[in-house]
Amino acid sequence: MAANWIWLVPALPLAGVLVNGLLGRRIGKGGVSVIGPGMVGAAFAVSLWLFLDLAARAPEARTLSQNVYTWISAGDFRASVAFLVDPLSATLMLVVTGVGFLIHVYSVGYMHDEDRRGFARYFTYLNLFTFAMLVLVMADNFLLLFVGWEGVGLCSYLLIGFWFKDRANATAGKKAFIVNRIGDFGFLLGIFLMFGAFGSVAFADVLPSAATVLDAGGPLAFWICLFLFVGAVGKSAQIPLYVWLPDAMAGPTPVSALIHAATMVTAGVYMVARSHALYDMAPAVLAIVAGIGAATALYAATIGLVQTDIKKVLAYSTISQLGYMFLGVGVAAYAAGIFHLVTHAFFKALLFLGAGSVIHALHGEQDMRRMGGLKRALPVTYWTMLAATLAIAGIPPLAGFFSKDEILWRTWDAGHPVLWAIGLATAGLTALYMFRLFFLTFHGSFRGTGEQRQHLHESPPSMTIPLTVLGALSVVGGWIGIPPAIGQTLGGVPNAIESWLAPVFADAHAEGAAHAAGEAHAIPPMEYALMAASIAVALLGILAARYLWLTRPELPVRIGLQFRVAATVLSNKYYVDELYDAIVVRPYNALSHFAWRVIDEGLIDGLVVGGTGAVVRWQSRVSSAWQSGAIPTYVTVFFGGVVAILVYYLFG
Amino acid sequence: MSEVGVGHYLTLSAILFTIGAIGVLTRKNAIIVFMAIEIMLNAANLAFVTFAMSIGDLGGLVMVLFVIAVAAAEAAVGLAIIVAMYRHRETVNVEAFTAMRG
Amino acid sequence: MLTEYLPIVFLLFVGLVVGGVIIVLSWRMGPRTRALSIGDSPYECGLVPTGDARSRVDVKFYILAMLFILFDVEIVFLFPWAIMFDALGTLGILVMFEFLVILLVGYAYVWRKGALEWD
Amino acid sequence: MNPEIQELLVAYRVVRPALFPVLPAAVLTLFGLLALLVDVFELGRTRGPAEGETGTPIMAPYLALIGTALALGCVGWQAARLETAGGPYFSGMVVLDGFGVFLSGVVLAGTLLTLLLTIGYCRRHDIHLAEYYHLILMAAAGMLIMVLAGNLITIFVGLELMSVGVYVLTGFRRTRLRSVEGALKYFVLGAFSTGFFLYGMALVYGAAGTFDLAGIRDAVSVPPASPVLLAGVALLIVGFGFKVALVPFHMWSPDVYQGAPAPVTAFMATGVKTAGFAAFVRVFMSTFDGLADQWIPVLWALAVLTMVVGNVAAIRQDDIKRMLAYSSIAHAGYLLVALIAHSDIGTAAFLYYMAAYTLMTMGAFGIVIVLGEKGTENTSIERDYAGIAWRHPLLAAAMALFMFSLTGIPPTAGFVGKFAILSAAVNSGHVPLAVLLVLTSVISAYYYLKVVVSMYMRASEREPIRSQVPAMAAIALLIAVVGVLGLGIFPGQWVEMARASVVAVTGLP
Repeated sequence: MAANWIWLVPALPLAGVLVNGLLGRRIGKGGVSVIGPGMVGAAFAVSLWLFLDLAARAPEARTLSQNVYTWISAGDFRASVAFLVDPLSATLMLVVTGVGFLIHVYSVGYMHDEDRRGFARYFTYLNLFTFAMLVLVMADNFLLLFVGWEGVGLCSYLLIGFWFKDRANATAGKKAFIVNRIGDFGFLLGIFLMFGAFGSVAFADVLPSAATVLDAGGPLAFWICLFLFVGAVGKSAQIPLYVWLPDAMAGPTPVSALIHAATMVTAGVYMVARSHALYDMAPAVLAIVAGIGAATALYAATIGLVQTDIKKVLAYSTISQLGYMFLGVGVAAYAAGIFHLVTHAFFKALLFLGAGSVIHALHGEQDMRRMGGLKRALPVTYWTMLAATLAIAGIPPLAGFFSKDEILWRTWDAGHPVLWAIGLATAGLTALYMFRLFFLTFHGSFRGTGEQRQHLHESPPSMTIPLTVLGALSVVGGWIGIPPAIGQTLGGVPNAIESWLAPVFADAHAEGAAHAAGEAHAIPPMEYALMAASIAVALLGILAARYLWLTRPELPVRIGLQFRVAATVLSNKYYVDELYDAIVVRPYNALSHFAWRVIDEGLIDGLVVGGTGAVVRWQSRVSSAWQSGAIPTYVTVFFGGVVAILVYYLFG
Repeated sequence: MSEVGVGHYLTLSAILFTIGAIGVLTRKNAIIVFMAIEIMLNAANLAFVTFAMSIGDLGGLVMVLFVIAVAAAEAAVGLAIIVAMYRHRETVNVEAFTAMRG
Repeated sequence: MLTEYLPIVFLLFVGLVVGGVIIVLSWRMGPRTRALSIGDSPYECGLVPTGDARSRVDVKFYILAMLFILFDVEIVFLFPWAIMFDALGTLGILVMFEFLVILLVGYAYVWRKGALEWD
Repeated sequence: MNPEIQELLVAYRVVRPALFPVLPAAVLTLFGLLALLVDVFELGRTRGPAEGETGTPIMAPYLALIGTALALGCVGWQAARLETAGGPYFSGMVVLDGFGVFLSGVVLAGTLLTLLLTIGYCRRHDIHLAEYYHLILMAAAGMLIMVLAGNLITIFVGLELMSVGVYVLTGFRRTRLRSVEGALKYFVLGAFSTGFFLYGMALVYGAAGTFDLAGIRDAVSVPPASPVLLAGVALLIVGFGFKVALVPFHMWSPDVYQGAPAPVTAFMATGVKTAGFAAFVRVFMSTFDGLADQWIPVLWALAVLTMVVGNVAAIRQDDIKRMLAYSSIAHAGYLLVALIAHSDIGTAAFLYYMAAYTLMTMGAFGIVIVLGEKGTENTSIERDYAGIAWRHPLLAAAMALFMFSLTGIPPTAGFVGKFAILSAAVNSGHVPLAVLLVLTSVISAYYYLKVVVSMYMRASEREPIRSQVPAMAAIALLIAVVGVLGLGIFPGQWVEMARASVVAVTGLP
């Protein structure tokens, strides 16, 4: 029976943790490079087996579960270490172990300069992360999910600060951890409220009875869902708790790929999708989810446009794409959100790994202003990055197109034209900033030092093979979710992922369920129109990027400089450009800079994160001012306490 | 009112206790502070005895024996600590000892 | 019957409050007198001490005095037993024996540490 | 047979069953006295290097260890025989119930770990006095008496036995100003609080007519409560509040924790707190059960203050002992929430948390102790803990684990404990308190993390700490690590045990 072997999936990476952690220095870098990726690979194999086992069953029977042991049992309260494998978690397991395996392999090449100890430590953390992430997606109750949730946060923190000689890294790690604690605070409260309402935290008890226990739109449903969403906002870096993610780029690049792009940050999306039965009872919260998702998507994209650090661009891009996913689940298109999660895992991991390859070739250079023309030196990186960039830009038939378009269409279909418009604008921006990155890095002329030019080299096979595999996935990965609008014209290609996930989301909106099941359904012509619009916008973005950063590379630079009006009027040729600058580019750049410098760094970072810290520190000073060290003060405070209590009792 | 009753003893006890507590609050000399604490303990003893006699229960008297013994032990320890303090700072002013604060 | 004692509780309370308030006020509002003020002098009432207050008495005296208090006070437990000696019987003897053994350990400690030697 | 001997035998038969509940305390006392005697007669002591210099006590530490281990064994025996245990013992002065036995185990575990850590510490810092071990054992005996007390007199005697011992231990390094200053502060405030505590007892005695906890419960169960009784309850809250360091009766604890020798600090943070809370919970959960409406609001306010002040003030600290002092204040606030829940679930959560808290605090202090060097304890988080992870990877990893557990991150004991308290609070309808608990835990992440950040992510700018971990300290740390993880990952049977243990408290005779 497959169900008896579920525990193997998390246990294998855990075994990796133990071996690498305890014996890492003894078995050497060779041993660690086998154990670290090998355990994750084995977990992938088991996951695949479980997936096939599920797929062989009837759709209603696609649930496996295994109770390992009862973790906490206190009175009515029970929480088990129990795993649940259903279509949703199986999908996530494949992503976590599959993409995780590739990134582990890549890391062997990327981290080869580390000494024995650092190498073992790195893989210990990476294995531990994989274990925690698997616990998160396989948990059969909210509390165990929370355990994984905290675990991945912890590993993220450890890995961000991996190169801890650098003080900035340590601060970044701490920031990530503390911002996440704020989110966790919400999550935990949500779990408590849920326990109060349902008397259980197991998915099997809570989710099916959500409709009977909670009033649709009632306050209880509202607060439970809102608190859970606060947790998701923290973990998935949405407004206003996204500030930690750009800073988290201080960690090694494969870590950014695995944790801060492909898996951990999507945990919030998974959690909302997993508890969709609750969210369906709280339409107001769903609206908030969609609104925050759309706002984050647009906002982060605008910031991404003016970043010069290659990883920072990708970080803001990740925030933006996560916004898309929340937009998807926010309009109750859960399957679409998960679909985008999957494709995003492919192409964003690839983008990060590609960026890592570039950084590796340039010996740590991350500033795109000192790159350029790397196409020839790094052919594999170039072509795979091209695939990923096209995929994220939403060019058919690559992966990103299908998932993004599905979200946009479902947003429109659910009656949110404004959110749709924001999503569309973001799609254009995405193409723009991603191709900016692409052109600045690979095209044009090399702008680095002569020494760097000498040492340019393609990465070793351990790095290029994962790139290639992910490149292939970025191309074909979207085909698992071909919408009926296209599928029917192609001769009845089904929307595989929606029907696969249908049993999980079956009790979502009836209309959605019918949609998901892929039943013959009149395709509104509007869908084609919207699809065309998003392709057009993406192409426009690419062309604009090409014009701005390839054809006229001096232009964006000059935009930032003080402009001499007289000189520009002289040239007719520049006249159009000027107009364009004045009307579009300059205000836009100003806005982007405003968003980045003022809102991001000043308001959110300074005021929310720093301000909270300042208030707490001030409080701390006040509290310890009483602690004067002198006994009379202590006696007086003590006495004040006595008097206060007596006053309460005798006069209260 | 000519008879001295329970109320009188308790009043005396309360007054003693207050004197002791205020002594702790106002005095700076560690030894006097300590003496004030002893006054508080003895005020409690007086209350124990009074209640014991008015209730007709021996428990209060037993308690007093324990309090006396404990107070003696505390006195020994307390004086030793004060002497040790004096060796460091040549003073027994309780305000003089603020090496640790915050 | 307890309400009869209510005034006492209030007395206790009012005494604590009035005293406390005055102290807090004077502590907060009054001038700061640091260490080594008049509050440290042997006679705070203003009597000028004659001679050196620190004329040393041998510390052994204090040790002996403290030891005397300790062992002396333990006698309080012997009095009730002595009064009820007959009624408590053998069990009483046993318990009191155990009590004395512990005291004896203390005594042995004091003796071996040399606290009883005057030189 | 000689009639006298026969009489003795009869007396023995009377005494023997009564001894059963106090057996662990008796064993501790016996070994404590033995340790003192053996040393004072210069048995089992090395000769000093020169004439007139003292040598090192050899036997005293082992006698103390053996005594504690035996006492722990006795507690195990008590636990096994709990169901058949009769009573009342000593006319109800002592009660033997699951609650008491569980906490006896916690206290003794803390004592054992303290001793294991102390031995290396004393060697390193040249403390060659057997009195140290004697005092720890006597204080532990006092704690056990408090934990099993069924009478206010017993509580008082246990409390004082414990306190007097700890006053001396605090000032044990008498050549160091801070140690003595800590002792003075602890002593003055402790004696002051004893005054209030005693007066409170007197008032309760006057209102109820007895010191017996069960008797008081019967006497006060008839409303309305008289002002005399309420004033007594108020003063008892003050007395207990001082011992467990609740705000605003906490002012002594940062200074005392910082000044005391590190193992003594650990002992105070765990043993004293456990014993204080044991009596606190027993008195308020059982004796003043009927007055719950009267004391819950006061404790509620104290819990809020304690959690906020403890956590907030900890942020500024650089001295790790002081930081842990504030942290232990904060934890007292969490434990108080369990008491406020005023339910069986709450009491079970309290028991579980007490065990978890003892292990993780002991562990954290254990690391502090082994990182000390001769002459200095190395307690600056910024300076001394920077870059520890390089030189002492295992110690740093263990410390990180304890810090995470204190923060309440799964899967550690601290998380399960906090979770149990939270669910008890929510169950009893104290949602605002639960929210505050979570919120202040978020704040606490900041300062616990500061230690981890310093260890792992700062370069050391001082001479590397040369510290060998003594074998016994290593054992203690291993116990703490295994305990923290074990209680976190497999809490099942412990939670079960805690639940089983509370039945007797609320249904006190």
